[in-house]
Amino acid sequence: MSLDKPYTNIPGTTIFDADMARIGYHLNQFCMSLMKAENRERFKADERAYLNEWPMTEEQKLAVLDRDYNRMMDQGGNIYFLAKIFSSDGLSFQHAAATMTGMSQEEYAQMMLNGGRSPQGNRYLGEEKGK
Amino acid sequence: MSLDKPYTNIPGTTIFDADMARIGYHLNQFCMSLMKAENRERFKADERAYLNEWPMTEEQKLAVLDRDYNRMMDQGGNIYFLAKIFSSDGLSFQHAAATMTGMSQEEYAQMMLNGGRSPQGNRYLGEEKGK
Amino acid sequence: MAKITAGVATSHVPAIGAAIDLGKTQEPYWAPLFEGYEFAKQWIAEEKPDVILLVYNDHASAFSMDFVPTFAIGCAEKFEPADEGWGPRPVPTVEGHPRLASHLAQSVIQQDFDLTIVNKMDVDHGLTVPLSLMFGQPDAWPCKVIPIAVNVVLFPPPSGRRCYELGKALRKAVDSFDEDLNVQIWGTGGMSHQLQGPRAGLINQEFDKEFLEKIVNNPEELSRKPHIDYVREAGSEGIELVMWLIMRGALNPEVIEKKRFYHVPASNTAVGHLVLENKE
Amino acid sequence: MAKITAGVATSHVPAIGAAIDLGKTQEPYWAPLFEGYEFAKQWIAEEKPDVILLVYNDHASAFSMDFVPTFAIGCAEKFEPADEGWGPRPVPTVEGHPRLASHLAQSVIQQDFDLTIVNKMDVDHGLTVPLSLMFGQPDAWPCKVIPIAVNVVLFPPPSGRRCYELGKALRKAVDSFDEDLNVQIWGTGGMSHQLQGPRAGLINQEFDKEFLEKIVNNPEELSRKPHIDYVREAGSEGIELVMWLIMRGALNPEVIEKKRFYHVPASNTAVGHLVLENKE
Ligand SMILES: [Fe+3]
Ligand SMILES: [Fe+3]
Repeated sequence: MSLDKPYTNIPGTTIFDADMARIGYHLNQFCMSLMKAENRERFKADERAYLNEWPMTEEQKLAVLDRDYNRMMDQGGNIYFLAKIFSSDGLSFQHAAATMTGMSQEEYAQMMLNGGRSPQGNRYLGEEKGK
Repeated sequence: MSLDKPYTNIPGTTIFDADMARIGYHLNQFCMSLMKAENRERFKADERAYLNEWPMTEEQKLAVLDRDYNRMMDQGGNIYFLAKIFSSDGLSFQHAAATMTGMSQEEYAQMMLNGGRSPQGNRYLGEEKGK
Repeated sequence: MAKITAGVATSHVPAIGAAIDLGKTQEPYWAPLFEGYEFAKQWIAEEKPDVILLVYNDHASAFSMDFVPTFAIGCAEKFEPADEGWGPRPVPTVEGHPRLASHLAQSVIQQDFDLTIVNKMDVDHGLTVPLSLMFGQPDAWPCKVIPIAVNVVLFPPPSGRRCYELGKALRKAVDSFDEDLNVQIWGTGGMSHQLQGPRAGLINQEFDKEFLEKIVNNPEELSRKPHIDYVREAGSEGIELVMWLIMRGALNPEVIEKKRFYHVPASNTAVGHLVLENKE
Repeated sequence: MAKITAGVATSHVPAIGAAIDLGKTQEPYWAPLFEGYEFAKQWIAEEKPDVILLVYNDHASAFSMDFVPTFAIGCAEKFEPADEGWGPRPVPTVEGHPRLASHLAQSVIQQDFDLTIVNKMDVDHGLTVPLSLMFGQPDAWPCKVIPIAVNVVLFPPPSGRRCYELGKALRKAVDSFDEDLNVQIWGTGGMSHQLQGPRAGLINQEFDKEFLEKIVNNPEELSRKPHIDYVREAGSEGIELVMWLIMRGALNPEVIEKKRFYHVPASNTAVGHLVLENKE
């Protein structure tokens, strides 16, 4: 790789760099379109039809339909863009974040009340089991 | 003035700084609109009506209708924006520049063939008569 | 002459905005957080700044992938609250200060900062939540605001050091503006948080508390912290903290700390807040 | 590894583009000008660059007053010729090099240049006229092009020194790209010209010739020339010349001058042109 990526050894974390941005370009631009109320309405009325208006990959479209944020991120989605999807759904950042951790929203909310996820064991791949 | 302007003593020259940009904002944005063929057609069909769609001052509109580029520049127009007007008219930069000097296009073109306007006497206000 | 009299740092979590907009500030979950801002609300009512240089990041609201400025300054007359997917926040239009903003742009570009000038943009929760935290719910914001947007969305953001130096350049620029203005600079975003992936929910209290200490009393050293440390230690969105260094760089080397506040959690995030005054 | 092998400087006058597009290059007015580019056309046919970093200024085509980046880099797959008011020029679509462009952006931002990344823009005569001058009228441009757009429209543009330093940073960035690429950098715009006001038509041959000499053999000194000197001596649009310093900064301190050409007039403008090779 030509681009220096010192951040690839952080567990459970995708850094939105140029390579990810290129993969996710149309997915993210689709997300931006949801900043207009009329687009949100059209999207909600027929999600598949609305997605088909965008030159996204089929995997990206399916990940959106499934509201699978980890898959969207694997395919170049950035969380600040993806926020337009769950905001359109009337859901919170906490809801979306919980779905990405495999926890229920209640478990996740309780973890946050307990002080959040500890950095212990979460800094480097491999020490992941440390916690 | 809060903004430092070392360039105000250059004769016959308007520097497009923040103050000019603020005065000319809508005039210049109108110019940008002429980058679309359909807007050019609407403008040519009824210039006054098209100009009235823009929150420009009456002086700005009159200067456009008169194709008086010096007046447009006095009112915040920038030459790169204003170029969209004479380009829409099918006229060249040389035509527009000539109109700003008070020469005929022939005289102006001849001056350029002779090596252009000399910097002698044209560097500072006051030495203007030097040449 | 214009003068930077004080700096404010605060998180800008969207859920805080929602709590204010929906009248939930007295609920048990939120009350301790808003309590932490009571000092600042009274303080600023007395300070009465004329203009706030509000450093924040756009969260893919004004800037899509089509256009990603590293540093942008808003020179417009006004900025409307953005529609981030649930309609615009019910907050007043933000009024800019075009003359001062243009002066700042001119001055810092001449100090070798390659700013992008923006004359049209909506402002998202990154800018409006701090205003709500500090001013509550007025019919109109009580002062002018100059948005200074920093890219922390697309890697690489500017380094902490570059941000700190931009703060110093802004300070010089304000000092050379010839109108009497009481100017504050706010740094927003952070503290530790990660909104994405299996590591979402990361909170590093030790990191945050050290950051709060160092940005007050040892910003020179703090400004050399590399990007990777923020991301690894404070979460992928913890990188927003570099923006606090712009605020700090614009203040004196020594400042009076009027308030320090730290709270966990607000939704996914640790919340940090400082009020710093320039010593005379 | 990628390598910057050569630099080209040239004016980018729109009337030159029109002369090419309308088949007027052999007319008496234009023939001496195009004659001056014959060397470069043959030279580049042999050099066969893979990618050109094309430094130019947008003339209020891609960027309106809504958005004015000091330095922007185009990271898109392709860029269409802009419609500047008389329809787009009949020239091929410009193909970018997204991987190298992103690498350059990442690298120079980490060297403290506050670039704006652009993924969608049309390119105007400032970029397409140099391509036409060097490559004629092919069905497709023979190499990739990375647009690097510099603000010289709204005061203040970046200083000559800042431009020169950006060139050096771009050089470092290219050197660290791990694909074998023959890269050229072109600086465009200038020479002396003024398109506006009663002083329109200003041509300062003495200034231009000194500039041509110094940018080859004494760029360090030339890079310290202040903005006001360009405007006063070389006309309000003569400031475009600062972009040549980005090209020069990306080359070795000493270069081989393969071609120097100077001609007056092209429409309102003095035309300057250089071909410089990096010494091994
Ligand atoms: Fe944020
Ligand atoms: Fe030009």
